[in-house]
Amino acid sequence: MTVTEIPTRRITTAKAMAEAIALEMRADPDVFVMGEDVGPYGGIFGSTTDLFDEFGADRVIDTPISETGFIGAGIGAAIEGLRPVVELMFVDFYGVCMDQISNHMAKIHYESGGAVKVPMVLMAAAGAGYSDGAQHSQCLWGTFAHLPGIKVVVPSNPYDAKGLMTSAIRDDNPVLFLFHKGAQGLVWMKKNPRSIADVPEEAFTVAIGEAALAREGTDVTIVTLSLSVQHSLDVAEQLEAEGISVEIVDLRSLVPLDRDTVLDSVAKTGRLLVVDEDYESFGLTGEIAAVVAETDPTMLKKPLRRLAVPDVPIPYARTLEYGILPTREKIAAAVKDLMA
Amino acid sequence: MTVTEIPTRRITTAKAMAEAIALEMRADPDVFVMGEDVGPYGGIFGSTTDLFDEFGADRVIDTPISETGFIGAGIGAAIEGLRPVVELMFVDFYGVCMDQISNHMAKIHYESGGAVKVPMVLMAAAGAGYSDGAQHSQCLWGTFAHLPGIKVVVPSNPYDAKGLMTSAIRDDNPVLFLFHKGAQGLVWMKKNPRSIADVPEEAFTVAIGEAALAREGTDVTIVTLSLSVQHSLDVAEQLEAEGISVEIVDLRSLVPLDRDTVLDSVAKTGRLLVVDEDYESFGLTGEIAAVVAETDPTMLKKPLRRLAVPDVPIPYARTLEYGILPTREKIAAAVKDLMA
Amino acid sequence: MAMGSASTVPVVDVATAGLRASIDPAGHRPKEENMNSPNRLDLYRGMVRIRRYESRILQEYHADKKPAWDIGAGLIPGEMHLAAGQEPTAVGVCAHLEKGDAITAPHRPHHFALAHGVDMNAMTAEIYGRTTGLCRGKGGHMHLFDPGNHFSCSGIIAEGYPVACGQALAFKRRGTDRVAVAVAGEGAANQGAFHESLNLAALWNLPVVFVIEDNDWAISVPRSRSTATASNADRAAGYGIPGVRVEDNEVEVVFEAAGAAVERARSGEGPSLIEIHTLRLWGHFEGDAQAYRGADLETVDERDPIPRYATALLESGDLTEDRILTIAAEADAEVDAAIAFAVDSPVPAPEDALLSVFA
Amino acid sequence: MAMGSASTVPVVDVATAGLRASIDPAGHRPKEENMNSPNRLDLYRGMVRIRRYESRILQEYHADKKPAWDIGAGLIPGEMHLAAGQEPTAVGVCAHLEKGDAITAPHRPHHFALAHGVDMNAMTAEIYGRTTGLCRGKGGHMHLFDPGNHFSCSGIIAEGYPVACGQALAFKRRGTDRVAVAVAGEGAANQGAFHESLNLAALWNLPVVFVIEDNDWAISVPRSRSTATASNADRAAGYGIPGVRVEDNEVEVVFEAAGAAVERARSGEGPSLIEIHTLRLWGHFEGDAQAYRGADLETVDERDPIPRYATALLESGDLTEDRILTIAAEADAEVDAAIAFAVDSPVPAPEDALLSVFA
Ligand SMILES: Cc1ncc(C[n+]2csc(CCOP(=O)(O)OP(=O)(O)O)c2C)c(N)n1
Ligand SMILES: Cc1ncc(C[n+]2csc(CCOP(=O)(O)OP(=O)(O)O)c2C)c(N)n1
Ligand SMILES: [Mg+2]
Ligand SMILES: [Mg+2]
Repeated sequence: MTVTEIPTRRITTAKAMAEAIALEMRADPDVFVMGEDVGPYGGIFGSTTDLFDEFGADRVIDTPISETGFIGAGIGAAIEGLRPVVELMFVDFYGVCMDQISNHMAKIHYESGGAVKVPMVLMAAAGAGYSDGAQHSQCLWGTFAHLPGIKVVVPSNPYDAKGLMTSAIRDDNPVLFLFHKGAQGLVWMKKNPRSIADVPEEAFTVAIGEAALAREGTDVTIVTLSLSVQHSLDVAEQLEAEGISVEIVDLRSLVPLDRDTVLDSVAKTGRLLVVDEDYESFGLTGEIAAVVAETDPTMLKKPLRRLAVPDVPIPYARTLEYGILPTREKIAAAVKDLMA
Repeated sequence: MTVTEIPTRRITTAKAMAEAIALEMRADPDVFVMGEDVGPYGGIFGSTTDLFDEFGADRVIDTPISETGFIGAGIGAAIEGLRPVVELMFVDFYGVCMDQISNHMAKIHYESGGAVKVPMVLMAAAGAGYSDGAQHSQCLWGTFAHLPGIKVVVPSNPYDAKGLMTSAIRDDNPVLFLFHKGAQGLVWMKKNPRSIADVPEEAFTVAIGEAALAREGTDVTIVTLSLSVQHSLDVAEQLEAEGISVEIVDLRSLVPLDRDTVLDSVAKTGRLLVVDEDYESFGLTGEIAAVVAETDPTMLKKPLRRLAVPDVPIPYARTLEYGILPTREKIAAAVKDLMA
Repeated sequence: MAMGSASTVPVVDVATAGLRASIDPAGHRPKEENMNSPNRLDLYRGMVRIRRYESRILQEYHADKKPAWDIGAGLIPGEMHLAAGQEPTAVGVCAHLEKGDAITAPHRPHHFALAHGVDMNAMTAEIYGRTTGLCRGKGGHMHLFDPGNHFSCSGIIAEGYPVACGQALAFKRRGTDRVAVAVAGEGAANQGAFHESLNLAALWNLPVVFVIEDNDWAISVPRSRSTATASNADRAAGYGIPGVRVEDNEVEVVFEAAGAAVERARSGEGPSLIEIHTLRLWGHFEGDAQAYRGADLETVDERDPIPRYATALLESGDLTEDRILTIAAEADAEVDAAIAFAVDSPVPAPEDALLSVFA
Repeated sequence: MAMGSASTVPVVDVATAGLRASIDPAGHRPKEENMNSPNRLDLYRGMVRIRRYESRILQEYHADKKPAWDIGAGLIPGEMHLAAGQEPTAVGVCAHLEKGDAITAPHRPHHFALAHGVDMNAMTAEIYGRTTGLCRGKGGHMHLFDPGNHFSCSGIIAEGYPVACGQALAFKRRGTDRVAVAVAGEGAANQGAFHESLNLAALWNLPVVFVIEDNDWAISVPRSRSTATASNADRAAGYGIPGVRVEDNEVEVVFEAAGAAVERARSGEGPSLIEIHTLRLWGHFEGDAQAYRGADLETVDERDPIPRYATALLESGDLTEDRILTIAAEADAEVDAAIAFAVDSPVPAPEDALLSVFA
């Protein structure tokens, strides 16, 4: 996936996000950042690292804990032609500001019959795995993807994070950029080596709405996204030794959804496992099932498998939490089941 | 569906809801009602008609327009053992209070390891069809059904409305009771005669989590809920004349979801149409697809069909709105497609 | 009403107020004039124009919903929140605004839209759900968007407040002296967004004027059962910004209070709050029987601000009986034309519903 | 700090305060005693108990996260917000509470939990994620639920405020004289839920005491960049309720202010707001390097309220050096036992995660 002619260095996903924002801020004075602790702190999960030093308090703005207030202010600024990048610290906090997100950010363009644009990025941390409990560990991308009017992107690695952030800032639509804390490459959190990778120094884009074939294979398709891509890649390497060839579709975007890449892969393998760290029911796993079942259910040699959080809030204790997360072990077991 | 030994009369869905609440209030002093305009006004969509006159301002409480405040207060009261019935006037307003709903009402029982109960009903009006625009016409049941910890019920007729409301009030869990404005039987809104029906006078329950076979048939299964059940029944009657036998599953509850009734019907007919007035992607239609595809995709003689709002906000003008709603015409066309 | 006493604002000396011609159809005037004495004829004309508009919409809205009243039927379907009685608020505030200033209005938006220069034809066509509408029929009466006039509204209580803060932030960042006006009802002042917006605007010294239209009611809930203070001006102090309550539903009093607030915002001194005690002449929405309203309803007509202002202007010599008729006729002609434009405009094709989800 | 001046509260005359024994482990005392002069030794003991607890959790939390610090590793995983420095708030307020009164605490809850009588063993086991924990390991440090003590907390800013209103509503409906205390930080006072709750409680005359712990910081954001007023007591006026700002982080001053507020609530006179200017002795959460804190950090130790109180009590003769040691030793013993209880308790089985979604 890396563009080899361009100078790259190994950086974390967090750094890749911050770098994309910095490049766009240099190029366009209308881009600015708002959110809690995005200033000197650099974002609780590193998404705005060093931006304050370069751009100052006027373009990297710490806000009060007033998410309705400052997300609404982002919308108002976007309406007037600025390009705000607004951080909601944890996606779990959506509930205090969901009206601005779903009734305003998402709908103004449509309601205005196309007359008003809302070119805004809303970024938020997602995901579990470090015992942060039921209110700080959710993914919730299914919730947002259900609501028309918001593009939703969820990178799994530093390259895509930079490319998708650049695309998001340049997009004339509201884009929700969800990043998994466990894939940020933070020094203070357990991480997969895949959270640090080669990324070009200069600006580049990854198209919103295009899935990536993270790995080619012939026996089983795993459709997934975010940190679960990293786990799935690990599992695929391990299962290769056992003679199972796994293909991995990294969705990267949920809205728009790249149905073709999913369908092509399932048509090839005939076996589908959807891995999702969001809640199982009424979410991503169902949507992927529908894409297949409304196209051609006979593509499936076996019933598809869903591996997601089994409709329970995220529990605190490590044993409980890993009891419900889509771990490598569970992914491997599900793939083997599909091959049985 | 009516219990014939018991005296019944024909009443509207709205009246059935209010009656269920009144009966529970008479039986249990801990039941009380809160919300905007639930008092003398009787609820904008009639769900609390006459309650104020009988029970007074102390048990039927008009609130300020502070949904986070009063839904949170409902939760606090429920924690202390009261049984509040709280109205959110339109489900579209969830965004101003979603934190209380999804991070508190839904999670407290689980987070507390079962130590704390939240016996509360949250009722809200849903649905489109009368040009109320993008912020007052949504269904959004898929949004809530995605989040663990809330039971979600959505009646399609007066009998179920009364029975489900009674069950909801008696349930020790938070229950979200969504009612379609167009199925309330209001005098000031166009209605299907099915919104007025025989209902027993006394208290009775409809079990939460049990779908109803609203109509038996052999050719095609329509899985649906709420106002779309009424449309589907009309279509089924019409198509019977054309020799197509339609079976209709009225889900009634989304959480818990009655998978068996869905699967039994699809196993019988082999043809599945899911009709939903909520947004198409990442919602109910996907979930039903997954239930089938993870059980046995070979049940489907043809690819399943989804008929839902095609991922656009609800537009205002009548032509536009009916352009995206699941009307009788579109249901009939989809059934015929499945039979072709 | 709850505890406390309302702030009072001195009524301007009407005798010294001169007459000047307006410079654009909305009544916007050059900045240097705005803050001074009002153009009384313009104020009167602006109110009459709104009232004729609302009255006519009222009539058209109900006209084809007979005999069985159906909210979704007729040429104008859906909820309809009319602002009759609240004209002094919109006209008094907007007289200080210039083209380029922003307004976010709530579910009851027509008076502010008209007073701020939103095109009556395009607005009416939107209310009729036509392709020539401001939003090509997608928005409707609660969702009027006119980016040229920086006008928008939202049907969600108080949620226009944060958006106005953002517009003000943009104006400030760009170094302009534009001002954003955020409008909501007294019921809305108990919504969280109100609080967050006032704090944000105060903290960042944004050029916002927060307007609360206190019409005593939030649908069926009287202010005394929604609000723990008699004046939201008291709340402004909690954010260190000026707050004023205008007790009289008189356009010149509103004009005076708004002038100070707009001037403050425009000159970079930051936000203010104005609560105006106004009057909901009709139901919350059309179809509202107002049974809950009791005795309050009996005196409603007496409190109508427009005849009262006419009487005052007749007495002061600023207006003549003839002029009253001309002004009404001019307004009616404009409204007639707008309705005709709407009715004659095409209805959108169903498949257009799929357009404009994304830019 | 922004504009305005803070309210002051007279310091109680420490010389006249007597010593009394506490009647339950949490230090709750019979109502008739609560509102009078404080039991100074109890106050001191309560603060030391909390401090020893937080210090020990600090130590245990970091102990097994070496050499590579990993937030999810070790016997205590996850975020950890400790309340060292804020003991006067919890102890001063809870000294007035009785068993049956409710508290909703925020993400930083230990001091209020301990001061309100939550069992230290069960609480510690919860923090360790054990089956013997308050929530059987499902909740964790930000989600401690103890229905017996009507204690709960939430990790979402300010969202405990509405829940406390509901508990107060239940107390009132049932005709009891129970009181609900809602606690949040100064950062939280800019969240919409704060505003809605104050209005609701004032409107319905609910027995709530709203407590704001102003520790100058909301993670890295100083109060001056979050709050447009120097005192949230100013905001109370916007709801017609008493608001007081306690400028000193001294337990007896807090005790005095809280006494009036609790008494008011208990006697049916309605809610009040108390903002206490307290001190965040450590980082926002463990692992916070506090680089943003600058000079403020240098004087932190001098401002520690516990040694200061000890000195005062030594001077007044209420405390001796010996007693200081005994009190610390008693606290340590209790904490040791709680940690041992937690560590010795079983870890939940993974499949138990599926239990308790519904009752
Ligand atoms: C968040 C939210 N809650 C409730 C409503 C329903 N609603 C629409 S208008 C209204 C009353 C508004 O009262 P007020 O703010 O005083 O404005 P007025 O209608 O009197 O102009 C209510 C409750 C809404 N639109 N949004
Ligand atoms: C709605 C919401 N927004 C943001 C956060 C993240 N957050 C947790 S604690 C905190 C700072 C809280 O500051 P304050 O209220 O002053 O309490 P303190 O931590 O100082 O005790 C923030 C922003 C949250 N938990 N909930
Ligand atoms: Mg009002
Ligand atoms: Mg703080």
